[in-house]
Amino acid sequence: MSMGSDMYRQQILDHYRNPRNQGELPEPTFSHEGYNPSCGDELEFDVELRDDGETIERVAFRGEGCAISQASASMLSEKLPGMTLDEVDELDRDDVLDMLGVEVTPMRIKCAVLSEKVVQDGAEIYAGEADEVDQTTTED
Amino acid sequence: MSMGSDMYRQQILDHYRNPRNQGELPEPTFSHEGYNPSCGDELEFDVELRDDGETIERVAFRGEGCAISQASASMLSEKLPGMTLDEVDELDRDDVLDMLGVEVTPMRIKCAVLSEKVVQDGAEIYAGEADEVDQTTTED
Amino acid sequence: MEATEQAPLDVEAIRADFPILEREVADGRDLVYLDNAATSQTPDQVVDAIADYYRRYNSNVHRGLHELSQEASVAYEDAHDKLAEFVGGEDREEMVFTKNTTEAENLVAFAWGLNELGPGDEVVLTQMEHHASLVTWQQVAEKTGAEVKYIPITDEGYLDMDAAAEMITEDTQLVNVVHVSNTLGTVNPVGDLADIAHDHDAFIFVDGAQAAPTRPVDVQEIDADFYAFSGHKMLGPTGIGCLYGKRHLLEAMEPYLYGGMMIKKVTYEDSTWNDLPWKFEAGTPVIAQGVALAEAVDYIEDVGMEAIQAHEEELTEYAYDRLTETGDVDVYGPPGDDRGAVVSFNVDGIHAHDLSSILNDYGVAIRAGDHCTQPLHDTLGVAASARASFYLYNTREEVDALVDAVDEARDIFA
Amino acid sequence: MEATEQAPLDVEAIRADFPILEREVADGRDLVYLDNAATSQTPDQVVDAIADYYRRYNSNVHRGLHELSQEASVAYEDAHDKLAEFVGGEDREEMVFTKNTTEAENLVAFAWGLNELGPGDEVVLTQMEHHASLVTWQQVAEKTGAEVKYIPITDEGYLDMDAAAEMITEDTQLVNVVHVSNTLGTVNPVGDLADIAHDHDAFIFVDGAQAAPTRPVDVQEIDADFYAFSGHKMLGPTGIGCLYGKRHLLEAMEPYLYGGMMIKKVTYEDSTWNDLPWKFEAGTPVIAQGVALAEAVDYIEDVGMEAIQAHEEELTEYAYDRLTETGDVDVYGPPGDDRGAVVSFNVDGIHAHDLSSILNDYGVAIRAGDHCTQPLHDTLGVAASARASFYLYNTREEVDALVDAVDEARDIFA
Ligand SMILES: Cc1ncc(COP(=O)(O)O)c(C=O)c1O
Ligand SMILES: Cc1ncc(COP(=O)(O)O)c(C=O)c1O
Repeated sequence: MSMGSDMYRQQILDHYRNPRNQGELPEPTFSHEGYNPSCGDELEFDVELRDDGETIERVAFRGEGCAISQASASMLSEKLPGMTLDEVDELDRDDVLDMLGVEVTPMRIKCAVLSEKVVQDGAEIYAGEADEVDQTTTED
Repeated sequence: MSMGSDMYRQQILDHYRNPRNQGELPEPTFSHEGYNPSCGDELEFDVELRDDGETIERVAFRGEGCAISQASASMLSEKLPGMTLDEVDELDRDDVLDMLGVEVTPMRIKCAVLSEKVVQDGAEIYAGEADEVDQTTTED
Repeated sequence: MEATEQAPLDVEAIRADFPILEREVADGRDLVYLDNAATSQTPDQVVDAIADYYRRYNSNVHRGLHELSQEASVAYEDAHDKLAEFVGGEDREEMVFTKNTTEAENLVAFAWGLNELGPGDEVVLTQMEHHASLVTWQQVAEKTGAEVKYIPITDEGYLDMDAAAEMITEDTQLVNVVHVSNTLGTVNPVGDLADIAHDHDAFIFVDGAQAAPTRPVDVQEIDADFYAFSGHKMLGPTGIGCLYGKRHLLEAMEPYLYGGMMIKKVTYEDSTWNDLPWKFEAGTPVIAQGVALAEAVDYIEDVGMEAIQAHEEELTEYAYDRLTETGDVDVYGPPGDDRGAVVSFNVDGIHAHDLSSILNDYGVAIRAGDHCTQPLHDTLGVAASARASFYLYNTREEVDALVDAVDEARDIFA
Repeated sequence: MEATEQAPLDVEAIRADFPILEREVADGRDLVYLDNAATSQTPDQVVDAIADYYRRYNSNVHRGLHELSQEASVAYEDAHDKLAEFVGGEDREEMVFTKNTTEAENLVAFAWGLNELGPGDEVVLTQMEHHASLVTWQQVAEKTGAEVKYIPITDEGYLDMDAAAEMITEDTQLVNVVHVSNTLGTVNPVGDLADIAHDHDAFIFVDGAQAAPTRPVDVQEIDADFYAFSGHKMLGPTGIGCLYGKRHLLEAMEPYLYGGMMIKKVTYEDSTWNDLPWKFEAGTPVIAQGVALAEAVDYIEDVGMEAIQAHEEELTEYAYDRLTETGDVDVYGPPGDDRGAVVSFNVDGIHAHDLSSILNDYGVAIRAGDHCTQPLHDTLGVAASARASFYLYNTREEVDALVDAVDEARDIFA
């Protein structure tokens, strides 16, 4: 089992303390929020698409929670602009863990992937491929 | 632990096959019935008191069930006439087991004591010392 | 011994895993344990799994963020997957752990029945239902104004399927049927009943307490909406039962008990519910029991369920034949070659409880009573019966011991 | 060490009974288990009692007439007596075994609450109730039209007893109060609350999940109508909880779940109920768990409950003092010398879950989250807290390990 302290590398702590793209977008194409019951983490993402209706122009997020969930949201917010919704859809757990660059202990995976799930669910709801849900949750 | 087969001595089997005082009394002073859920044994006793309102003149019983419960009822029906209700009240488990004259295994004690409990409860209800209950039961 | 496709069980090797079978009872008699329909014995592997849990990774689940909690959580969740798979369910989301089969019945009765049933609705049971379902639906019907009907049995102890086809109507909301009767041994055509129920938009709840331990079960093949069974009857521990439910039904259902673990968000005003299956598991769950039951499934699968079934069928038929050699024994239910591994009977002139007391003296443990099917016994016209039931570790010699002990009882009561 | 009347615990000898405490976690660290309020560890004596049950006398209870069944029945019934006595109840008839504390709450909520509550009735809880009672009574209120009120807490984490005296009125049907808060550590004046409740003809349900394992409890002295606790928090197994109830209340109550064992007579039309406590235990009960829990009580009584309490109070005060040495830790609840053995806290700038991950690396197992008191955490103004909780086998050195690990976390997040 990997050491939990390894999760708290400088990069993570930096994103936690100084989150990038924190705030709201004035005219988001869609917004979606999510909740991780196991840590009580909350995240809300605003996404603005380009005119092609496909490609992400900008994102912003607001949130509260543990360092892993908040740093993951911040790092993801830097990675999303320029990606298409299809590409977002293809992101998986490993991409997120690669992005974080640390070994996440099994107990904390849900914190790490919350941001990805929120954006994916928001995109699916926007595209009409999923039913409207108020909130994405990771299972407790 | 005593041997269960020891329970089935000739005397018990004789009372089981030829129950004494089986039937109904024409004018019972009181009647009461009981049930033993663990074997499904059922017994109903009629009791006729002498004019002193104290002493048992005659009893009769009807019942269905295992050999132990039915033999116990039959033997008790021979023992009761002449006893006062106070004496009946003082009967306890040991008296019944003495009367049976065999070692009753713990699993079958409820069968053995059902007859005694039925008569005691009937007497108490008659004397107004206990609430009216339809049926005496040994705990399952 | 004839060549069979199915390799026969190595019963001697199996018995070595069950130290209790070496026990002496009744002042020195070898135990002959034939009360398996009440509860099965527990192999060392399962007992060791319990001990290992407490000695190595006992912890509350889902709640801590420490390593013990992680290990316990993974083991407990995996146990759900294993038990779901064991009866052909998809995954843990279709598998709720309860206390026993009885609680599984009550879960659906409370979470679905009390909320959905009303006057004009009907719940169709069978005359051979166990009290677990019979009393439960009877009381839910009483509370909701719904009506309970019972599919009758034939003289041979089969369900009267013509009657079933008539009794299940548009008014039927649920059919609850025992898969294998714990009294008659009847193996009911649950797939056919599911079809009839579904034709009338009714759900079917299959009580698998006697079936899941003794034969391969596939809820998808049956098309069961709910399927319940107990750990303690399939080499597992007491204190755990299983409720399989189709995902969309469980999702649509209200919760059952309230408390921690089954919630998502709680305020002083209101609460929202957790995902499946946790929505139905309130409070600290049956962690050690889940782990142990998964181990019991491993044991059964190592031995092979088909081999277990074949072994039981052979013993059951043998017991049926031997018990009916003399003319004074009534065996209830279908013929010996078409039943589950239970044989309920009465010997002329001997009350079942007297019989079982005498049998106990010869080391033979059977059950006597109504086997939690009182109304069925009324239908059979008897207050009680004796029941011998077999499992993978039983032998033909044990059947002989049963028959010999019945002979002794005959002698005593002659 | 000062001379005390109470002989101190021989913690080293006690630890030898708990092999899990020798475990290493996180790549070679000694386990420091401080998550006892979630679940306690299980001594060898209890594990052995479980193994002995399965290896020697496993059987269904009340049902067979054979020797195994007799032995299991006696052991299971005696366990009820022992647990009744453990909290000052009279005998088995006042002691129902459930799955956990949560089910005990639901039992009373279903069997009494759903049947007796209606519009205009009030159930008074406290702001520090566990989800087990809070969610349960909230939902029962919603179903019945009754109203739930919460006795507020003071800044120090005590119950506001003036508010309690005002909130409990003639409309109050039940007061449900946690004896020792699993988050704040507050030891509530349950006897006083019982008096207030009874003055208004209301019942009182005391949630003793944290109290029964850690201090002498006497339900008659408290005059509690109901008192609930969990086996897994007091050295016992998972899968068993206890509900003490006053005999006349349990007698008057409707049953809870339906099925075998809880009935007396059953027909296709109707059923009657068994005597206490079996009326509330439907289906095959938690037999092995009952036997094991009785063994846990023996263990606790051998060590001595007063000694356990004294040991815990000492550790708790020490932990409180050490954690608050630096100025950056908020501890919730009363002062360190007036609380149960739980210390919930937050360190400035470190989320409780990050803290617990780091602590885990140092072998220290604590819980982080809302501890099933989400609304209380809202009241405290935090989403989560870290919680260390102690039991008889913990040591001052383990408290030091906790404090050192918190320091490491500070360094990382500095
Ligand atoms: C105060 C309190 N009440 C109730 C419970 C619920 O106990 P269980 O999860 O065993 O049902 C707990 C423990 O989680 C508790 O600490
Ligand atoms: C057919 C059947 N259904 C239900 C049950 C109830 O099982 P449990 O007592 O484990 O709840 C049993 C066993 O007693 C059974 O044989």
